[in-house]
Amino acid sequence: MKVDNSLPLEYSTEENNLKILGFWIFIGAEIMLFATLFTAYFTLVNRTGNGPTGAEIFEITPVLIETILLLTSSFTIGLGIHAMRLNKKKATMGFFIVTLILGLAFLGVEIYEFTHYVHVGAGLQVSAFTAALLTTLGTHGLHVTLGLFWGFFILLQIKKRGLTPETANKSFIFSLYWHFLDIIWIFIFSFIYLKGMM
Amino acid sequence: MKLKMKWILLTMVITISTVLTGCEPLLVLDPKGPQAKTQADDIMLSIWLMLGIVVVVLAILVFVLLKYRASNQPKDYEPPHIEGNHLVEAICVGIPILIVIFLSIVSVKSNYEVEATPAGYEDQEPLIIYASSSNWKWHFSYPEENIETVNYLYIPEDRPIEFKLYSYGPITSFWIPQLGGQKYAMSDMITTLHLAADQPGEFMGRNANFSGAGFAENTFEVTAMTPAEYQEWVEEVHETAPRLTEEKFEELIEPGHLGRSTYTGTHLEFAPPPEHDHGSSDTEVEEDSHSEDHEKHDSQDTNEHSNH
Amino acid sequence: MDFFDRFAVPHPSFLIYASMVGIGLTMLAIVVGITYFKKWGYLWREWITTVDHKRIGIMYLLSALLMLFRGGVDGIMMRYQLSMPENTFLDSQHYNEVFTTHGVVMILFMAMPFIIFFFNYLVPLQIGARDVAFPRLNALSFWLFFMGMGLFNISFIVGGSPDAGWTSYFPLAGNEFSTSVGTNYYMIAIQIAGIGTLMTGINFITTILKMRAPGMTLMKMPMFTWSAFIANVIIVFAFPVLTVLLAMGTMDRLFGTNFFTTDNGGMDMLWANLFWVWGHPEVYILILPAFGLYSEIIPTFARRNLYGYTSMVASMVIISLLSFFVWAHHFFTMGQGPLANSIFSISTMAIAVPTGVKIFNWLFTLWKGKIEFTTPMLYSVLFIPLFTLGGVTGVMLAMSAADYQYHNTMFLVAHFHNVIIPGVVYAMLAGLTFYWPKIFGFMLNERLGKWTAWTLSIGFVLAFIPMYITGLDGQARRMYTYSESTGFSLLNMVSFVGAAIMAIAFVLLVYNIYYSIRYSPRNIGSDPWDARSLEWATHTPVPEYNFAITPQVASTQAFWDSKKNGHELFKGDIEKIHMPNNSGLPFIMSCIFFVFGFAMIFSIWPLAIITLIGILACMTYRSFEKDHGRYISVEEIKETEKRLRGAKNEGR
Amino acid sequence: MKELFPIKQVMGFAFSLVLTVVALLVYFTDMSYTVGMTVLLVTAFVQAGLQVVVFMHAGETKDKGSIYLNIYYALLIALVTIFGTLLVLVWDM
Repeated sequence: MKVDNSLPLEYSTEENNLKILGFWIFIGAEIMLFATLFTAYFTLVNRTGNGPTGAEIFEITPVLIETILLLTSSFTIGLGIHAMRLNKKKATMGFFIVTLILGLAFLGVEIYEFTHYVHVGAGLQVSAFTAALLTTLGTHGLHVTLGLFWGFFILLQIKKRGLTPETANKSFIFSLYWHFLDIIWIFIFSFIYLKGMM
Repeated sequence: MKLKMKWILLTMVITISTVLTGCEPLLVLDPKGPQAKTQADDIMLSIWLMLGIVVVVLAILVFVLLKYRASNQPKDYEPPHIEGNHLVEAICVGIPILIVIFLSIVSVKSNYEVEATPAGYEDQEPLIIYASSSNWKWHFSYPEENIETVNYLYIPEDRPIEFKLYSYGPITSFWIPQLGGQKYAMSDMITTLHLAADQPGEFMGRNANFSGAGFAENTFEVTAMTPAEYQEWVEEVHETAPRLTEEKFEELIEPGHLGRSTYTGTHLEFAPPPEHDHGSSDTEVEEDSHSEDHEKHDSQDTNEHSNH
Repeated sequence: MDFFDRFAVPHPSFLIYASMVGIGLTMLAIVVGITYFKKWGYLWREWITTVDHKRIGIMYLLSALLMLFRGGVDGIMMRYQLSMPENTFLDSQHYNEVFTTHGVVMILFMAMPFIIFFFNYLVPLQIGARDVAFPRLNALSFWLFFMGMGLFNISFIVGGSPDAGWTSYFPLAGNEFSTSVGTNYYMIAIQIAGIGTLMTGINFITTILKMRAPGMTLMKMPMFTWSAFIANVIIVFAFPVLTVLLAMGTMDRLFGTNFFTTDNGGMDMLWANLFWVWGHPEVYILILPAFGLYSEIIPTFARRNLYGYTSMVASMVIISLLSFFVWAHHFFTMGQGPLANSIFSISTMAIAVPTGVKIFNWLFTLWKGKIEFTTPMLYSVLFIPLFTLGGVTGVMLAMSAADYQYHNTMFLVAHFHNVIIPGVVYAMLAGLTFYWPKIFGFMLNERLGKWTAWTLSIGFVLAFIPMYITGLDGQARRMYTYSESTGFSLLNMVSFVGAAIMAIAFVLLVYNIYYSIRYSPRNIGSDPWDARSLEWATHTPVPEYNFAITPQVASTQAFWDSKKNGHELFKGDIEKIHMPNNSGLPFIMSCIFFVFGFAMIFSIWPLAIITLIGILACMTYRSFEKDHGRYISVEEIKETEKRLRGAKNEGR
Repeated sequence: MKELFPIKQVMGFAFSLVLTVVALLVYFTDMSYTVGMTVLLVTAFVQAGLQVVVFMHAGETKDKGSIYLNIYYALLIALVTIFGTLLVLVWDM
């Protein structure tokens, strides 16, 4: 395999370049996936049936905590990639660990939020609005969960195999994924929560 | 071999055109009301225009095929390399654009026509009829006359009619080809269809949207009559028809097929149509009662289904 | 409902029992046959675990042909049922199942794998690449598609087929009105196949963007590769919509949510809307590669370059955008106002312009050519007028006010068959005939091929043109029966005769394959049609690594240049070639997906959870797996080249 | 230690926090629907762009044309789908 040493590790082979571009295209598909969920949400937002409306169930505190957690984790994974490019294995792993912990905390708050919704009578089966809301949030949450596993496995691989073209490539792609989840959260935060509470 | 095929194709074209223009006119192209007339005119216009395009394409194709087939060319002929020509391509884009612009104008104009009170009847008060479908029947409620019919429709000629469509169950589509195009009837909202008949007659009406096992027979008969005859019918119904009770209506909307029947009173009084906005809070109370109502029907429907 | 009751077919009939026996016996015969000839190992090593784009392509082709016959039988059953008024061949429920499966099978499990077969086989060869960008993902795509297809096809013997139409409009497809598991099959099987297709899209976009031979700029790509690129772009942006939509439908059916139900705020129109947000681009996913194939075949047999290359590319790019702007024309009658209808009416008609440009470009490609009527060319020549007819009726349907009369009628059925059959099916058959010698090393019989094309066309005209007329006469689609008094019977009989003739055409195709396997000469060389693009520049059969030396490209028709203008394609020396290793993981993972899908359909939750964990375990295994592929040594390449060149010289 | 915190990314993070605070004004102050939506649209899209450019390094290779085109295309179709659906199902019903 040809390794081009003038480039950062994650771009150093042809295969790595392919993977990064392929992942960007996957992100394009993910944009459409979430756009469809948003479409469903915006269409159904006022169709609350006998259930509560968004303004009745949304709480600003957990949402704000989630936003800060995810924003910070997006920052730390960015630092992780920066450290990786400086070839600092320990620092890279450190930032990865911080990111995963922040992600886990985010997930914890989200689970609290979901139980809260069910508690106040906004469960999945209550109305079209709650179905669309919980499915949109749930899809994002599911992505975060998968991301946590994925990030954890990459962490193990960096620890075991060091910063090689493969692990660097995986880490970079993981960082793209994680930043993308943050972007989606920004839209959820703005157009589901803030718009709903406006 | 090739010639034979051409003859077969030619005979086919002739057969088709005779059927198209033949003895019995096709329902859609035999309009009995202003809306259907607009649509039939649009259809005929587009058929001629499109036929023109097909003929042009066919002519060019036959010409190049005959002229440039290998057996008509010298053995050593080497076809030239031609990248394209801006003028030719501009024409190939320009003419279709002009056709599309023309058809767009026609289309938009007709859109607004078929969505408004039929042309020529704007000054008249429309007759409002609620047409609701249930598996696999049509219920017609005349709130003005306080009459309800099942699977048949009497309408006065020369009067605009505003159909309010909704469904107890799957999406259906209310269609009387000779009076005008169709529109969906759905369970959670009302759609409006403007029609009018400008002559008396009997017309076929049906549900055009697939709605399950009994879909094929989901038809109704439409009779347009003079206002006097219509008035007579209304009076006759009031004298002879039984009153539509809630129990009777529950029975009627159970899945299955029924013949024609007539009642005084409409189901609109005890089973209000879905004329509300799901979101706004001021209608929430009304909505609640309605949803419960719905649930009752639904559970019955489900039972009925599983019994089958 | 009792647990085991769900597995029983709810509306059994003699036909269904007969097919159960037939399927059982066929499966048994296949298993016994493979065991008898001791081919299990061969099958596993060479096919099931393969990551070679050519072999994966062939497996797509086999699936597509299989499904063509399944869907075709459904179609002819429908035509027979309607050939006479009050016919009792099928009852209403069975008819509903038949047209539902006909639609799903033909679009998703016949046309889609057929075009993906062409993507797989041709794109890497046309751009001079060794394989696709992600060979193993490609294998996973295929196996997921295959398992989705398998899952959908067992529906009619286990639990009952879906019966709500291929569009599955809610609330008809909801639990309230579709009580059997049929629609669960629809939701889950298409979901699994759809994930596979989405990954195909990502794979091919990356391949085309990054793996082109040196010198092949975007505007020097062969037209089929361009069409494949655009179609895959549409796949990547349209299929996520389907993923979400099917997930919501599944939740409504299995978890009691209220997206599309009739109460608690559910909105049936949202299903119709999102279905067509995916469904309309899907149509262009099918038709664009077909256009690409015609753009390869017509220049080859007109012995001329493709006229208006730039405008061909531009029109496809415009179509790829516009295809996402028109979906609402599938439900002009849903009650939205004249404003929305007008917008979608105009955008729909606008698509006719780029499509028209393509038709004219093909016509001008014939101009000043030296036209040879081979079988692929015959299909292309028949395609132009027939497809034009389908296209112009499309413009008619786009006029929304008039559409109130066409909607849900046989006119619409006639229209979309009129674009899909001459557009897609002819292209697939033309492409198959055209590329058959490249793939299998011998030609299909030309005389039989032409007979097939003519028979198919006559059958097509007889089967579908009458529907335009009955549609205008008020025959709604999806009616399982009608009465004598409607007057539909004569034309429906004509339709049935046409369908029967089409069936004969497909029998001829099969006979042609059989005949050619037995009698066709094998010494045809690697370029039997005197063609123009890179896929013909390598040997037949194509070696595993496609090209021993990566070709150098300088124009849109590199191979033609090398033959006629002395362009040197293969410069430099042979070097060792890096190839990916075979892997059983895609197959195993897809098998688990199959079981997962089955568990979901029948709501067997413990099994669903176990299989889900299995899928995640496969992904984890993949993440940790170290696989750097392997090298083919220079000696091995030289030996292969010598062997293949020998075969070629013999033929010349 | 300092080299682990590049100024560009730190500034990016600070800026995204500022944008979040601005978006929060919609909740904490009394704005009209139009103003509120404008604020949300601007902050959300600026912040998304920030992530793509600063953190995801979208423009650092020769593939940047493909990557940006991919995102613009996805964005265009996403917006068409959302607003087209709203037009058909909500606004023009």
